Amino acid sequence: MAIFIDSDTKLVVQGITGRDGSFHTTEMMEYGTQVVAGVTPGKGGQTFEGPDGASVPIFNTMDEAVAETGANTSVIYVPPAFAAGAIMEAADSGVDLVVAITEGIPVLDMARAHAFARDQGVRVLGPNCPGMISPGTSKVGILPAQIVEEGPVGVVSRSGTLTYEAVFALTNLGLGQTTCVGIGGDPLIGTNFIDCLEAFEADPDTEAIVMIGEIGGTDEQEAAAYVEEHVSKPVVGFIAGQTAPPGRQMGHAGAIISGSAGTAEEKMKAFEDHGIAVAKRPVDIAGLIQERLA
Amino acid sequence: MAIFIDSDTKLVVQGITGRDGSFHTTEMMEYGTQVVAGVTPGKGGQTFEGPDGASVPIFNTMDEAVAETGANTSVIYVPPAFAAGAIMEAADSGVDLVVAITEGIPVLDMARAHAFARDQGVRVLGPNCPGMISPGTSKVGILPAQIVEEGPVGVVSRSGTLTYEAVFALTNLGLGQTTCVGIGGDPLIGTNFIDCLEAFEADPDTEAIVMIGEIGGTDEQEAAAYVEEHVSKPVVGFIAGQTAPPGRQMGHAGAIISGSAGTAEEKMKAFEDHGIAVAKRPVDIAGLIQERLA
Amino acid sequence: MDIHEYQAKELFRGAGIPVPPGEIATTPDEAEEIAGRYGGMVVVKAQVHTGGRGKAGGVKLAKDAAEARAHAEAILGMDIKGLTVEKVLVTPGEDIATEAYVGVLMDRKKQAATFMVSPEGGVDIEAVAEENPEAIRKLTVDPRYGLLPHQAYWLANFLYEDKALARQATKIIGQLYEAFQANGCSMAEINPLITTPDGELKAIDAKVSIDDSELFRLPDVAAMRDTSDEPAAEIKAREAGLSYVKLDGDVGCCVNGAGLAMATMDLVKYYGGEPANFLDIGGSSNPDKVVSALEIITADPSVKSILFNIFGGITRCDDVANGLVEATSRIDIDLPIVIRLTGTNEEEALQILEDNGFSAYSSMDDVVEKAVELAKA
Amino acid sequence: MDIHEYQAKELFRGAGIPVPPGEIATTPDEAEEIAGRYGGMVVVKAQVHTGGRGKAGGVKLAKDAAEARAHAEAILGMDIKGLTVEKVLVTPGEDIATEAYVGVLMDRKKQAATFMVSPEGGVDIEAVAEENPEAIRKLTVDPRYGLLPHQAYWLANFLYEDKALARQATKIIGQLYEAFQANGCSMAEINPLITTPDGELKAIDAKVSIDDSELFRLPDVAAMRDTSDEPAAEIKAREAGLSYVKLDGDVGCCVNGAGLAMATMDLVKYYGGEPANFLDIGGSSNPDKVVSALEIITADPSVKSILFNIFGGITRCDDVANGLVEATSRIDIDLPIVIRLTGTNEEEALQILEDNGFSAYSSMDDVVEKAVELAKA
Repeated sequence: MAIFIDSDTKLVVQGITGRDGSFHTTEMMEYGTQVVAGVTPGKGGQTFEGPDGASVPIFNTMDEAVAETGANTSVIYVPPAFAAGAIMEAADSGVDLVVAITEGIPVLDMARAHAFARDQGVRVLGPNCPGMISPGTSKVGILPAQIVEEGPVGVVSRSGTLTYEAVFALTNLGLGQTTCVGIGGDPLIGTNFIDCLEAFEADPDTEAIVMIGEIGGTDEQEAAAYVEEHVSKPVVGFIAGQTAPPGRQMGHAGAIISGSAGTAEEKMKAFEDHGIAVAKRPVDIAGLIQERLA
Repeated sequence: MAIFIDSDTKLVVQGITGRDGSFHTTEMMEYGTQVVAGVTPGKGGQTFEGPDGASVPIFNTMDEAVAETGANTSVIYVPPAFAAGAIMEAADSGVDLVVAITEGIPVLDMARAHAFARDQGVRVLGPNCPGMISPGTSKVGILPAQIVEEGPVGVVSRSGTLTYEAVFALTNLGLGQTTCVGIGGDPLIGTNFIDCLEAFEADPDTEAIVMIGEIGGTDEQEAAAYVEEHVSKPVVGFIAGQTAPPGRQMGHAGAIISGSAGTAEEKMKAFEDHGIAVAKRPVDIAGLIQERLA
Repeated sequence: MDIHEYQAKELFRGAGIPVPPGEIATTPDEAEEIAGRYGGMVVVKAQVHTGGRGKAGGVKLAKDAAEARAHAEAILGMDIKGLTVEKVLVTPGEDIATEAYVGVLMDRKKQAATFMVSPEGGVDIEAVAEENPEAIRKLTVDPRYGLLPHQAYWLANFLYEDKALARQATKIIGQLYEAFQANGCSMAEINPLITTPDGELKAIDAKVSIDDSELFRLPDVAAMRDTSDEPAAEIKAREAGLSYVKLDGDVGCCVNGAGLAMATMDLVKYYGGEPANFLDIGGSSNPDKVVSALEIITADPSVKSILFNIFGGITRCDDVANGLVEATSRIDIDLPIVIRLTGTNEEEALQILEDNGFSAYSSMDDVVEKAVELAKA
Repeated sequence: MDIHEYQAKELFRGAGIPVPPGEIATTPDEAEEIAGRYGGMVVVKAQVHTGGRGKAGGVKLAKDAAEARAHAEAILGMDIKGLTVEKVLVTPGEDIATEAYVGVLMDRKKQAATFMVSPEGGVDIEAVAEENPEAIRKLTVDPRYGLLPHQAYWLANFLYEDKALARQATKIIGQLYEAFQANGCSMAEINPLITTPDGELKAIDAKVSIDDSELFRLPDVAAMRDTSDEPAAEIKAREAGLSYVKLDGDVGCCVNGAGLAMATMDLVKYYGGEPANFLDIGGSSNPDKVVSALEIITADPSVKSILFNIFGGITRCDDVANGLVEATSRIDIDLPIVIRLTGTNEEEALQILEDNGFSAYSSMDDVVEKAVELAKA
């Protein structure tokens, strides 16, 4: 078992003919993800040549792609100017889940796109996220497949490479993962910590959860309160950005301390107050999980 | 019992200081409607002097009016340019029901206002409607009170004076009404025949239903199909506009035969096909009801 | 309010839609002059508020200015479905590779603007809808979001397989939606939207209806009203705040309320007569309105009897009766008038009418029967 | 991107918000000339990207042109929170009856623009929110509908009891929302919005932040970027596509990924060191980026050691190692560099680094500890 994606995931790649889209489509297909269709307006009728002679039909619209292939998930590698439109097209097409990798989508566009997806009852992951991977079954996005392993730990994180660090440490200790989810570093994201915690709590195969946050916003604080009330499984947390100065954006558009709000201290305190073990260093995450699964 | 309004209705009048608003507020108060507040931006703090020394506080905003008085219904006598805005303000304020009397609201404004009200879960009656009356308890709108009588007949109609005609005939035969609802003559209306039929069916005091339609659109046809499937009480129907030429708007913005669609013949046939007794003349409505209640 | 093709094209141009040039002529001379300036083939098109102009001979291709003049001569003054052609549009002839249909109208059931597009353009879309519904793609626009880019493309993609054409059509569909919104339309259509042999899209015919309720805030659009082919009575009625539609019968009807007015017409028919008009005087008892109503009805030479049907609700019947008396004292009417007044203050009203020599009834059926009888007398 | 007060005022004027006139001076002469033209009292205001200008002495009232000159002389070149004042805004003094606060920002939790208004203007709104929260009214704007008229009025009505003032404020709030949307803002505020003794509303201070992701489609707004008070290193980093923030420590950090970069800085602190910077080189192994990163880090005189922390995922470690070798061959660096490379093709990468004389680590903790130790040496 896993959350959000698994062996039933039938994926459409929006922007499949672009540089990133084509590269990661091959990677996903190599991992075993069922990539059933690609969409690039104006390239309908062509095919994408994947690894091992596999080929993927390309459609002009999501509507056609879903009608022809029964796809249930979409991943978006579309340039920022068109990405919010692509998310809305996906949300309108009948898929249940839209994973938006694109970085740099205008926030005002995303406010509309998130509202639209909510109205359609469609889950959006991201944008500006690395996607997710359910080891052994499916990978949607850009997370490196070679560092993951099947196992009992659910991982949810706002950052990319820091997640790799944590996952790699888990794998090295023999602690595999049910699903690793990168929720993204943008100010407005479609799936937050609480959504993932709820799903991991409901997933019978997940035995412990790693939650990796960073400065900016209050998602981690709310997630901590949620954990205390609704999550029975052990949760280990980490917050990046203790040394970040206020008012400066640290790479991610959402990683910024506004006034005195959104500091790492505040978030770590919230974790501790609500019974979440806080790792001081990334390397400690795996150890704390190991203790709790012993 | 009655539908939509009764002795628990606590009404705010939007546009209470206008010519129509003030006149009909007095009429409604005289009938016994609990008019608890008025709203006119910029006139907050004043009072409206009603009949018999009763006075009604005026507020600048619906938000204040509802907060201060616990109003649950609003009626709108606001000029067309501002009426859609007033409907949205009402829908946003916590009332459950908004009765929009104003005629001539731009249809594009109403498309947005209806969507907004739906999003807030608020019922809109109208616009361009005479409102409704539950004899003996409450009147909201401009229906003349002196022609109604308490009794077992529910009346729903797209037109004003034609409804008076039918109601008057009912009253003259000793057939009183639970509620008389004028759903309005605009192309886009918030409450349609089916909504009213559903409510009358659920209302234990309503024993028979009069449904008065006119040319234009397909509401009557859909209502007829609904009656056959969901309404156990006898329904008598009437359609105005058998002699109306196609393509010409007959007074009401919504009363227009487009191409060959929306004719009186089509609607009368739908009534007959679905077991609704069709009155040939307005005066026959009361007789047909009497037969069915005998 | 319907506007003419050339006006609709102006609105479309304003939204950026590619529309060929065109000018209006009211005389054959003007048509010849315009055609001469364009050079080559032109189309001369009657500007009247009705469909079916082509079938009626109101649209003609001319190979040169002389022929354009001849066509204009034939078309100007022509009667199309009861409307006299006062103006023709002269526009260059276009090479047509394909014709499509693109339209948007307010859908009552969906409560939102709805697009219909079809690769079968240049023909009646209702006929296509009936005979070949799969040749039509429909899309309802959520008013909360407006037309989204992928929706416009989805429609365009149904019209054109070619990538470049689909891209142009996407843009045009977006512009049509903009024009629809900005001008308070209840309907806006391009029929046909053509492709030229060198792959350009052009809107060569345009049809637009405006929601009357929008006109107060759109003075430029309101100024497009052309009353030249509208019956004088309807213009007068609109100016007096009345709602009037001329019909073919001889019983003049004056009623308060649109539903009751239609029911009254129907009852005239039921009793073997034919209504001469629809006329809703509204809720007011203002004598000026009653005067205007009587003037309009009596100006119709086919009217043989006049029937008033008033249900006084909020309006007091005695007020209406006084209005009626005052109105009839202001104008001379030698047609029989029968009146039904009921509702609030009915008694007083009937007394006023009798005192002034009017037949007054309290039943709608009685008054209609009487009016029909008088019209036949 | 933050823009200056005078630029924010330009955007506000474009949306119709009443903003008093004002001109920019970069010399005392200019300030005197502008003040002379306005006549009477003027305000001389430092234009820097930070709050608290008033407290720092960067905003001064002048009774005449001579005093304006003197103030400009004092303010130009002044250091406010580490930023040098290069420009002052000279604007006529206003008679102030009341001061209010009106602001709108993107609310992360509500995922929508959210207004805050308060009749307590001219002060820090965060302080008001803490000390007197009932003096603030908030409203979230549904992006599907935009700001509705009744919502703008509801906010305005909280600020002013007077009908005429509330009406003006309703309009200004609508215009502020328009400016917010049209210019891709993440924050826009008027603080204070004043009333004059004769009942006029004016925005006498303005603050706007632009969402960086909007700049590609808003060239006019993008052109407002003022790098004059921005550290050269940050300008260079942005141009090279790097994300760089200068800090106070001595361990230069170069990391792929923002989260990992922050975690690396935190680990430097954990091991007793102080990070000199945040630097995210992104997912690319392009040697040009590595060169730029090294140039930026080595240009900081306080840096004592350089730490690379790369987690190769999609990026192959051997590519990065080659990039690093190439980069260091292009520029001379006499600081110690320690490198951690792990993930895809780690073995090959470590070999490349060793062959070129670099210390290579596979654990993040080891490399950070070493970098701290080297910085202290």
